[in-house]
Amino acid sequence: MNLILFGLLNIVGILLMLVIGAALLTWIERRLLGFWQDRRGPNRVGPFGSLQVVADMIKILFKQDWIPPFADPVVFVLAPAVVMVAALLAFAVVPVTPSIGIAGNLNIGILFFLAMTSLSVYSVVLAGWASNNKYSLLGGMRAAAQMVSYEVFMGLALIGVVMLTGSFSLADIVRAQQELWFVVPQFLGFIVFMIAGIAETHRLPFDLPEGENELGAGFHTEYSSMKFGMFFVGEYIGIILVSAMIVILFFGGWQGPLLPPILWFAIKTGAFVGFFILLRAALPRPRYDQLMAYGWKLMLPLSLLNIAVTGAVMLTH
Amino acid sequence: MTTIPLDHVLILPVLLFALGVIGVLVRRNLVFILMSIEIMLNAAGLMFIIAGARWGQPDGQVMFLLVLTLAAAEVSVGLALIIRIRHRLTTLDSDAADLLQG
Amino acid sequence: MNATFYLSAAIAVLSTVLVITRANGVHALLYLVVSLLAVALVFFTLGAPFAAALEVIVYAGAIMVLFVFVVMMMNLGDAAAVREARWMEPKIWVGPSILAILLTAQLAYMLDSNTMSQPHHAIVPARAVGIAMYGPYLLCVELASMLLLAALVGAYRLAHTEHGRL
Amino acid sequence: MIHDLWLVPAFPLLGAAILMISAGRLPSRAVALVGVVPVAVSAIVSAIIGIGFMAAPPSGHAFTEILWRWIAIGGFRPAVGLYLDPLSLVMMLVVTIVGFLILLYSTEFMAGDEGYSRFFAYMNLFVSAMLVLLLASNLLFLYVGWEGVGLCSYLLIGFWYQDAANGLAARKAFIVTRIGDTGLMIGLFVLFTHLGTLDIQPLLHRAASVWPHGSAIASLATALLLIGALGKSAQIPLQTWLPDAMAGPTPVSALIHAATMVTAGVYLIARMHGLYMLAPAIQMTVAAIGAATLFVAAFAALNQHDIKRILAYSTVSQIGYMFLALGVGAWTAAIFHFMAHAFFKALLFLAAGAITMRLEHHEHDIFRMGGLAKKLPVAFWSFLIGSASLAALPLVTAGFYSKEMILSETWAHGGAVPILWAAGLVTAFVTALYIFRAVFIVFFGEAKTPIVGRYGIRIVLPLAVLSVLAVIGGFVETPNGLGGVTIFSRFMGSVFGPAPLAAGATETALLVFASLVSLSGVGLAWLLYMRPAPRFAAWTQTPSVVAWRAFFLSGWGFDVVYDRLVVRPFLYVVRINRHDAIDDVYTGIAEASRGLHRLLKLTQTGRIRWYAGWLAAGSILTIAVAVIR
Repeated sequence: MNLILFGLLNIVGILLMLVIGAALLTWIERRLLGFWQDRRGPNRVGPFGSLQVVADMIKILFKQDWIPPFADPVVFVLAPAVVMVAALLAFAVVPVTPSIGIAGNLNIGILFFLAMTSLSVYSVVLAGWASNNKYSLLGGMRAAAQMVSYEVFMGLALIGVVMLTGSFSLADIVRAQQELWFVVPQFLGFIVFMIAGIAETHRLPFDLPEGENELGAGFHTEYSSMKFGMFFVGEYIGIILVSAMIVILFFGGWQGPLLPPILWFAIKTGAFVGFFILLRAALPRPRYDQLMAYGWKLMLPLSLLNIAVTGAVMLTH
Repeated sequence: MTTIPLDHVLILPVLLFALGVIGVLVRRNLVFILMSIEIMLNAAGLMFIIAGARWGQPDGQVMFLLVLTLAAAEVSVGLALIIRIRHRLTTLDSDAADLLQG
Repeated sequence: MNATFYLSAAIAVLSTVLVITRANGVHALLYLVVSLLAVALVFFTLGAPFAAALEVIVYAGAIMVLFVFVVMMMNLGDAAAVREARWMEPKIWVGPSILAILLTAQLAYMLDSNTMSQPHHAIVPARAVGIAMYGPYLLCVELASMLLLAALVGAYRLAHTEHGRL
Repeated sequence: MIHDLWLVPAFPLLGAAILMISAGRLPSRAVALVGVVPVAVSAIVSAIIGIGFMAAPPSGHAFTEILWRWIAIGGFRPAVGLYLDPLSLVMMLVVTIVGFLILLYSTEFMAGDEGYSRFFAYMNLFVSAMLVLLLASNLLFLYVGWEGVGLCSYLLIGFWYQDAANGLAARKAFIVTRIGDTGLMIGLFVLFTHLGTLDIQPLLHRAASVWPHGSAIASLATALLLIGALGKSAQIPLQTWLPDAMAGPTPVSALIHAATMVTAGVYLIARMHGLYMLAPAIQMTVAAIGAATLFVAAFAALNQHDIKRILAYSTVSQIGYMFLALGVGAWTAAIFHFMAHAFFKALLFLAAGAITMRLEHHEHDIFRMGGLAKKLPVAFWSFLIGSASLAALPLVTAGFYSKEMILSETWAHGGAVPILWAAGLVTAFVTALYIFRAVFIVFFGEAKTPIVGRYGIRIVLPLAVLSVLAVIGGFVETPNGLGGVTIFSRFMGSVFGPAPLAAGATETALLVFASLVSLSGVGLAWLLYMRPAPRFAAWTQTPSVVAWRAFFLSGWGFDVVYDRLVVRPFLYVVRINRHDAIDDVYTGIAEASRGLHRLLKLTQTGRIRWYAGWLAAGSILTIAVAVIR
């Protein structure tokens, strides 16, 4: 009974943490962008504008929940749900600490993570299609091609880690980094995984599915109210997820001296979230064909090279 | 582990396969035909998995992986063909693509 | 676990039925995705987690996305769905349904007549699958890779435009 | 010198090759030179070899030279070899000498002809092939020569191929002789399968030791060889081609269809006489066929209008004598008659040619000639000498001695067959009658056709030489009652064994009797054609006689019978089978498959769902079978 209670507590806790964290991120991002762009950002509501999140929430919830008449209603509603579900489900296998985490020891943890990210494609694609709007459709198609492509490299980049650990379980991977973070032996894998992660979450500079200057707002042009909010929040959960995965796979997860594991995990993850926001501030958006060529002609060979080198090194040892 | 009666497990792929057959035969749209074929392939894969599970051997899953590979190859070529047919015949009606009739 | 199996099996069958009856391509595809996810769950209950994960990643996450992509690219619109609905007359369903029922009956009879002992759904871990694949099934893996390469070349050539025309 | 035997066939072959390669571009003088000289050289070489042979016979009175192995397949190792014994020596001498004379004659006779070069090419090739046939030590090599002469015969009969009739005659000759050749070939197969060799001398020895006297297999082999001989030598029932073969130029008729090639059958039987002695029934058949042929052909000759056809039937008849002689075992007599016949028949043909070439339009019909004795003395005297020899006028002609020998030996052969002897005797009478009928009609009476041109030395000389030979050729062998010269039979003794001698008194009686028969034939001809009685003229016009004459004119209707029995049924079958009845089976199969294809095509709708449906139905059926089983 205790076990079930503990499990439930874990689930609820992580969900809450995620949602709150994601909501907070909207504020943090704007503040950070303001900082890097030499302006203030939201600073009126609450101390340092920290209640801006609440204000946004109230505003967004009270917007009219409008479904365009030309849209496919069922799919239109389904799409924002998928993004949340997929991202949240993926967190099920994330071991925050040895004790905190829903199924951190799942023996196919990485595969589950990949499965969920691959499902998240549907949200964008279906949103684009259901809006029945050519810009949205173009955005959806871009998303489909982009995410399916980068999913390949993401998976391949993980293979090196799996090879070193000998397990798909994320907890095992973290434990295997007691001596040395995998970022050192798997630097190529880390780079590829991080870039693929950005593409998967279609964050800048790879936010071509949205592409405000070309496609309006891309796949979520027609969305309003909390459905738009779910895309918004889903994107931030995605960022947290990718950051968490980077930390777990390449930066030793919860491990670290002195501080408790959960703090280490939070610090590391926060750093990568910040890095993602920095990327948004620093880099311009490439063209769509550049993105695809970059993926297939650079990332794929790199990840294959990584696997080959890793395998060769492992065989020689 | 739990035990589900094998007969109950086995009926699932059979049903899926039969549904796939119906789909192939009924649908005129090439995309739907391809989808139905996917259903049938998936049913076959499921059968492999069941067999593998029955004996507790990895062979079933290996065969499923090969089926998966086959499905991927088949879909990529099939969809490319469908795109070509669409451009050529301006329709996806499989009955329109009857140039091979005797 | 038993309940999970029966539930997901029911979902799989139901959604498959919906797949072959939908007029709208994207809806059908979505039901197919649901069906595949349900089947993946069945895999999981049968003790094949590796296959279950791959079912989701490759089937639902890649192959079906490819389908969606193509359907979206063709962007058939409502007219196509209407025509598709018109094609699905009852009389068209009769023959194939009889065939399918016959097939089901036969297979069910055959499977039932094989008196097998109760299964012991032991979990077959990914490691075992990997060892089997790169051990006795190495040749199959090579063949599969050849197949994929051929499909890659073939699909590229087939969908390749020359002077902007297909 | 005897080792240079191969030169004898080689020279004419060389001549033929030169003429063929030059393809008619040589000037006619050069053609004449190339055409005649090789044969002349062959004749000289033959003569030298012959003298050497007679002066110092090689051991066993035979000389064998293997030139090279032709092929070697297991035990089948036919040699290209030459075999010279008195038989082939005599034949070789006759062929080369007569051939040379005829070719010399031809240089003038054929002058101005379009195919002058072609003619000499064929003739040289023929002489070469004939010599191969005669000298071959091996039946397969012999067969090469056999077919070679057949080919040349075909080419020369159809020499003036612009006229369709000539081509048809050539084809007829080729086809009819081909029937015989087939028999010969099968005969060779039989001989090889049973005796394991085709080399003539070993084969004869082996046959004599392996096959019992009168055995069935010996009969079979000899019968098959006989069929070949019948075809080549124009004996009943394959005689019909020879009269038509007169379509060729006259020298061709003289050389091929009188003097040499047609006697190839005689030579074959004589060469294989060892085999025939093992099969008395077949040997008797040879005699019977010979007797029938000589009788039939003589009557056919009696009613011909065309001078060459008279001579053609006469040839058939005379070869019938040779067959008769072979059939009764008078091998030497047969060869003796061959030699005499070669001289006088070549003489007759050349004389006939000398007549026709001087007549306007090359007239061949004897009833449109007449009174030529004074105008064409050379032709007259040579034709007369030839006729006398053919009619076997006593004492002074070669034909007399050779025919006497045959008749006396036929008589001596036994009382069981007096009918053969009677046929020979009656035919001797008819022979004298028909040939002097021709002589009287052609050379006496009124002239009906104008004469043109004149003779050159190349025509006169061969006629003169052959006239002499036709007279003195018989003096090498005379009956007991007339000096008893036995040069020829002694010479041939090494091949055929000593000739049986007829009882003196009977022989003399027969001699006198036969002489009287010949003379009476001449006399009857004189009565009927020199001083035609009105009653005779009326008698010839009575319906029954007219019918008989028409019957004889057509050569006893053999052509008609063959036309009805063979040609028409064959053509009928061919007509029915125009679309090939056997083919119908295959076209039927094709049609059936086409029909099935049409049925199957209905299933080929091009609609993939149907294919999938059939596939599913088939699978379900298969599973059903599996389940029910």
